[in-house]
Amino acid sequence: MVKHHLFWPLTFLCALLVFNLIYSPDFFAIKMRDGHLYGSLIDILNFGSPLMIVSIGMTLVIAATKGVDLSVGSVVAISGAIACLMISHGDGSLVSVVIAVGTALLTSIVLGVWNGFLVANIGMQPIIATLILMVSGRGVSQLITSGQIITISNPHYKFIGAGSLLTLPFSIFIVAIVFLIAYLLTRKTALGLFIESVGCKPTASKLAGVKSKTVMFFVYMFCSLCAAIAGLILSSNVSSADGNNAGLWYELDAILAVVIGGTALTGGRFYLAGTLVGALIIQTLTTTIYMIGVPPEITLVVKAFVVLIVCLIQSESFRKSIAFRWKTRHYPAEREVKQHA
Amino acid sequence: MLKKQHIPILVTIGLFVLMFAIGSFRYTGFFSLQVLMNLLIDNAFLLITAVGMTFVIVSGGIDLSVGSVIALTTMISASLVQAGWPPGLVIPMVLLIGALFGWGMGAIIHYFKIEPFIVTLSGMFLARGLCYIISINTITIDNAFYTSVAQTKIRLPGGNFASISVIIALLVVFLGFYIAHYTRFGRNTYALGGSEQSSLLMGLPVGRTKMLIYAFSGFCSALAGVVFTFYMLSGYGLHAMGMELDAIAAVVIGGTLLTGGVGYIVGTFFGVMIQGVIQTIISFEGTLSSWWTKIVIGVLLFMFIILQRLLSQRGWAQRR
Amino acid sequence: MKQGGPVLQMTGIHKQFPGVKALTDVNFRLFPGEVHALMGENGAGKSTLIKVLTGVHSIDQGVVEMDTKPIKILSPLDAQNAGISTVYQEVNLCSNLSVAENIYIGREPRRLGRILWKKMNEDAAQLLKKRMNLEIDVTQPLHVYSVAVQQLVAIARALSISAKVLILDEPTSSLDRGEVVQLFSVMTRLKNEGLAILFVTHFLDQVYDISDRITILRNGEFIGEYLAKEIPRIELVSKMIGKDLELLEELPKGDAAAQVHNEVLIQATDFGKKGSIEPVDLTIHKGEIVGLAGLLGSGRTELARLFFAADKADSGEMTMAGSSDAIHSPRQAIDQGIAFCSENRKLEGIIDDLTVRENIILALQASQGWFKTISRKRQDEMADEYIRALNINPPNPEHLIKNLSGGNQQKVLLARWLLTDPNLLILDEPTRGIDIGAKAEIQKLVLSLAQKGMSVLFISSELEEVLRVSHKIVVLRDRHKVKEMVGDEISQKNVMKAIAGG
Amino acid sequence: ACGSSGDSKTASSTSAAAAVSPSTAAAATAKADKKITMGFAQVGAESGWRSANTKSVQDSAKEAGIELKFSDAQQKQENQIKAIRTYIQQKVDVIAFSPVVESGWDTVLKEAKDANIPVILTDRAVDSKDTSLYRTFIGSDFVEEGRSAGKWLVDKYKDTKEAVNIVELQGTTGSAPANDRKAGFDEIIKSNPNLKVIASQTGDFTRAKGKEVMQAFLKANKNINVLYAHNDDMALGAIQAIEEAGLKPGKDIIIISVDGVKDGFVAASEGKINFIVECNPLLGGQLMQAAKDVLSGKELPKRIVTKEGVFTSEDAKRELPNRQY
Ligand SMILES: Nc1ncnc2c1ncn2[C@@H]1O[C@H](COP(=O)(O)OP(=O)(O)OP(=O)(O)O)[C@@H](O)[C@H]1O
Ligand SMILES: Nc1ncnc2c1ncn2[C@@H]1O[C@H](COP(=O)(O)OP(=O)(O)OP(=O)(O)O)[C@@H](O)[C@H]1O
Ligand SMILES: [Mg+2]
Ligand SMILES: [Mg+2]
Repeated sequence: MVKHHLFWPLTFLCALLVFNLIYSPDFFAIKMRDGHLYGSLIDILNFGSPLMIVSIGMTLVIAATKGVDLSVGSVVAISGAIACLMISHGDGSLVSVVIAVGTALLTSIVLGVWNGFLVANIGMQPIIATLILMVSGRGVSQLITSGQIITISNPHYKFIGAGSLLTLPFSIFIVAIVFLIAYLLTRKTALGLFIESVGCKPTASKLAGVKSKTVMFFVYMFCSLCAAIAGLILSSNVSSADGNNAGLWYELDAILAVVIGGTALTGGRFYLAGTLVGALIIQTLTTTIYMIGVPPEITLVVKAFVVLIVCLIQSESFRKSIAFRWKTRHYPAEREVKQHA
Repeated sequence: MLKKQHIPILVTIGLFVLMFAIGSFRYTGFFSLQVLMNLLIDNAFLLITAVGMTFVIVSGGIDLSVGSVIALTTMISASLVQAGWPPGLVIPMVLLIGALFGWGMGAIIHYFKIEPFIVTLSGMFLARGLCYIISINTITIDNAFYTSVAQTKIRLPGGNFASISVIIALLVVFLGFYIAHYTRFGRNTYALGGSEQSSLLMGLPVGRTKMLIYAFSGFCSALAGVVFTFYMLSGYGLHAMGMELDAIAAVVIGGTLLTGGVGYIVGTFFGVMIQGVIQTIISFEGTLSSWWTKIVIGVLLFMFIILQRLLSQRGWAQRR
Repeated sequence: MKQGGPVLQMTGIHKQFPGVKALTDVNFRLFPGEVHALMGENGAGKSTLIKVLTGVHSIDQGVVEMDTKPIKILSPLDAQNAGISTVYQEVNLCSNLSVAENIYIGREPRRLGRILWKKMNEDAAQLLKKRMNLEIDVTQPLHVYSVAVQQLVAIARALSISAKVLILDEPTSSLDRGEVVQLFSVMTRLKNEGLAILFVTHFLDQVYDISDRITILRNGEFIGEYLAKEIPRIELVSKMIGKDLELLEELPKGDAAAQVHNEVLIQATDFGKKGSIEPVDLTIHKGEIVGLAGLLGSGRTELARLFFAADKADSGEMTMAGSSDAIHSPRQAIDQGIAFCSENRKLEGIIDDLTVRENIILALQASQGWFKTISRKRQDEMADEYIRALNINPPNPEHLIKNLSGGNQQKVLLARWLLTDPNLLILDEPTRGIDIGAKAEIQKLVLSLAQKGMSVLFISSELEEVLRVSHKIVVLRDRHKVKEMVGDEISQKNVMKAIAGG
Repeated sequence: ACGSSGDSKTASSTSAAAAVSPSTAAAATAKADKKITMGFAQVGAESGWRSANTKSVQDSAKEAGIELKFSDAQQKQENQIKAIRTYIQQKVDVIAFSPVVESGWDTVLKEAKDANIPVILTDRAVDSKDTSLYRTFIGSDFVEEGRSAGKWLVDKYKDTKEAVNIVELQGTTGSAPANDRKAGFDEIIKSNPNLKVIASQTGDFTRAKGKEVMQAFLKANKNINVLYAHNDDMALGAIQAIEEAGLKPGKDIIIISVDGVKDGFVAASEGKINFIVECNPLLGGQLMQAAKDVLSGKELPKRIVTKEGVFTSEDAKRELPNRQY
């Protein structure tokens, strides 16, 4: 069981939750309020859902391209901005909301195609290709909102990020659906195999007949779409679109979640469930910091150590070196080879 | 002797010249030595950081902590100098701290086999957090040495001038070039980026090289921090926010592959210059709103990379 | 010849990998001034023995002594410092560095810490010319050269390190006869200078040509140590495989004319690419095995890659019977029923992080697209079928391919392409690094596939092999097609004459 | 109420500018032949407040017939310095900028001074010892804003005996408005030992973060009486969190915020925000006037304080129709 890739991330998540429980005994308390559940755990799931969704998309990008998608934050902002702008001009009916949401999602797919085009067809390095959209996308979202915050009050739209279904926040269901789709697409069709092979060795995969360009297009499109969904949840949760700040630094958190979940940045094998756990760890950590009242000045230091500890615990070499602390001062080359063979 | 692998560099330089020429035709006051000098003055710290970053990226890693280390350096320098420490002690000390910080990250990366991205991300949080622990306010430096270095103008013909930081930055670029091409450490860095496994099997000191690379990057960031301190005459926890992306972008624009093994210090130099020119053009244009600024930066970057690729033909940026 | 004790002695070596016992109580001795062949089937543990010796892997149990003193080697660097110079089985060089650097990196000539590039390049060029008879531009990055050249460079690197022990793990697997002769003359000279050489190969002829002593491994176990002149071939082979084997001398090629259909499968006219292969005319019939013969760098691989559209031809055209679609990418080639098993298995073949099963089904699944997924059950069946047919070891489809021995990786790749049931199978050095038993199996397999109507383009550096299987032989020299022969024309003498340019 | 916009003041100072001494007037007309060019180095577009500020500057420049060279520094001081250098290079007539931070401007301002280009600061001062480096500073005082918020609170609870639990939503850690608004507030509430800040966390000036942090506050602390938010957006996010927790913002929890953007006023007029300290972004008119004055050689005071008001819910209801941003 210790061998399973989810073992250490899950252990850490539990440790974090237990720590919270010790700190504030009613951390696990969940109450019923106005027909929906209310409590810290629910908050973690609710606020963590956009990150979970973006991370799922990011997982596929990292796995297939050995690169990252830096533009997710901007796409988050753009989709929220488009949806809110259209809703603020619309008549507030359900149809107009659906149209607005649809437009936002479609736009994000176009943006994904753009990223995919730059990486797969032009052959740009992923980080630069997506940096272009990261920079200019932020500009586009501000252009859409004219640099202001668009506030809307539309119950249909609000449902996406702040509504509840079966007493649970609706956003959790969106996460479940996105995860399920990603899971089915990659594990029940051959797509997962193709992503892993392209990510591991592009030349060899191409010679084996894998359509690596199509795979890259797909992962960028999917990642953009995920980012857009996250953007809708975020903006709907606060009933407003903030072109300037929505999704700022999201790319870093998403990448962090992916890596904590066990997927290597060097591409190849990926673990969707691990990514979800990674995102939950990050969100729980954030909530913990707020709950126990860490002063903002040292928040970053705390975060730095926690991230390092999570990764150290996952590192086999570290665990071994703890186990025989003084016996093995040397690290045989074997492990290095295993890592990079 | 013109070699195939030098074409991308030449193309990059050519495009830089082209952009500068376009700027000169379009805007009055653009075509002058001083604008060129300002590019160097205003980007000296970025240049220094990017040289360190080039080594890291060539070795197949990445260093996200550079911006924070710069901020930390300004913060430590400012607080110590204001507390009355002599600059002659403070500067070597912060350089040492930077190098040790980098070395520490390198050691974790090497011994515990954790992705550089994550380790240096923690480093980024940590260094930034340490700044806030020192103070969340800005600390102004009014030390005579710092102000005189900051305001010394190196006169050039025609009323133009450069700053001491420019000299430092150019020295670092030269040093980086020398180290990359004429020392074992430099060549080992390239080998490491080509294939870590092969380097190991060829009997290269993989671990030591790796730690040295991150130490060097940390040292460069700290040096950039010193230059930044000259530039700003203050320490502040929010200084150099997001600089890591600028540095990475400069390195990659200069033709270095993020997957490692291929890279050019000269390319990095022009990568920084190109980013500077794009910014200068936008400032000279002076009619763009905040959002259009961002969009245009993206578009210019895009056009540049497309041209660079078209002109240097067969995908040199192709990932293997 | 040998005075005193062994320079290197390994006793009671054990090595366990997760799930695989790679070495069990292995002993090995190496004397100065001898060439010692390490023999065994694919996966017997030869490479592993070498890797534990040089500190790539740690030793679970056992003692290594050098000059009768126990030593601990923790990394290849330690090994190098202890006087052991190694060429590993897969080419382990940095393809982004220049040829000269690959030879000298870590030991560059320096003055005051400054690398003397000029001297290094000159030394490298001279070393390659003198020792390997190879005249290439040493300032070019290594990846522009073919695998064979890379292998020569790796050997040159090892030779240039003045050491007490030289280890060569299958150095000859992609070298042609001339190169091998060249290498052997160098080895003989070094041996006479007192160097101890450990040599791994699957070619029995080479073993008897050069080695003084033979150690045999089977399934990770030590079988015995013999003097080469005292153990006959048959005995050697039966000790290696653990049972008697009737060595196949003559393969039933059958009546070539009767077998080969008159139906043309592929017609290439004026087909070529500037800088890599001059325009070639070639016809491949259905069920025909076309062998490509030539020296290193004669352009065989290049021609094969053009057929698969791995490289793009810039002159002429190739048409496939029954289809008018042009082929622009490997993917289209696969759709048209072409399969290409590359000579560079490390870079262009295996997908390291995937399992054996996934590597086997990859090409078939890719041609079927995303949604026509092969069910897991079918996958397991297919994997098991080929693991059995090709005797892949360990027979576990869920093993990561990067943990397989070199020869077994090659078999997996073969399985990948056989599974797609192509009309034209291009095999570039398919038997590279494969043991004699399996090699015979593969040759038989190729013949039987042809009998069933599959056309094969067969490339091998081992001329005998090409002669044995081919219905038609095309000889390339200096990137030109110089001769094509069929039926009775085919003979070793004729082919050699064409290769040499007579 | 005291929410006069910058424009009304512009009108009054225009008449003042007419009364200039003959010699400077000549210089002014000489300059006036040529259109005035102003280089304006904006911090960025990080908030709605900032965008309104930018728009005000751009619109006023057009109105005043001044050619504006605008650049956006994306919240980075180094970019702002670069932009100022290019303005010097372009030989603009006057340079204006909103410093990201107070420190670090001496070098570039000296260059401007050497090139004889007057500099006007907006929104925030610089801490140079050498005050000749800039002509005037137009803008608000973040510490004062914090004080105003504190004063209202102290006043409100002056008779209360039991402890008042305050939670604080800070702006971006380390940023000047966050530091100063916190400092000013703390300075004042010190006077009443009953007023206790029981939790303080950064909400990055955004609604989403404001909501998230407030939600955690509500779970971790049973008894919150007052919320002090460093800007309206965080307050608006927090209001949502409070409502979702089944409490009444403005009643169960007293809310104080800074800025006075339109959405804030809407919330205040609904009684959800009890007190808003205004921070006026509409500095454009004053800035253009100051530029003209400087170029015509007029002496300007070293500091021009923008008129900024404080609003209770009732004031807000009245003022709401006049809000433009
Ligand atoms: N890193 C590893 N992890 C797990 N198993 C391994 C690893 N390396 C080798 N093995 C296993 O050890 C056994 C011996 O492999 P080795 O490479 O030594 O064979 P070999 O004799 O060199 O064969 P070949 O002739 O095919 O090169 C094989 O069964 C192989 O699968
Ligand atoms: N002996 C050599 N001298 C110089 N260059 C060589 C030599 N051998 C190979 N090369 C280089 O390697 C490249 C690849 O050749 P290619 O792979 O087509 O050869 P091949 O006939 O398949 O032989 P092999 O695969 O056995 O090396 C050639 O283009 C050439 O540049
Ligand atoms: Mg082997
Ligand atoms: Mg070949």
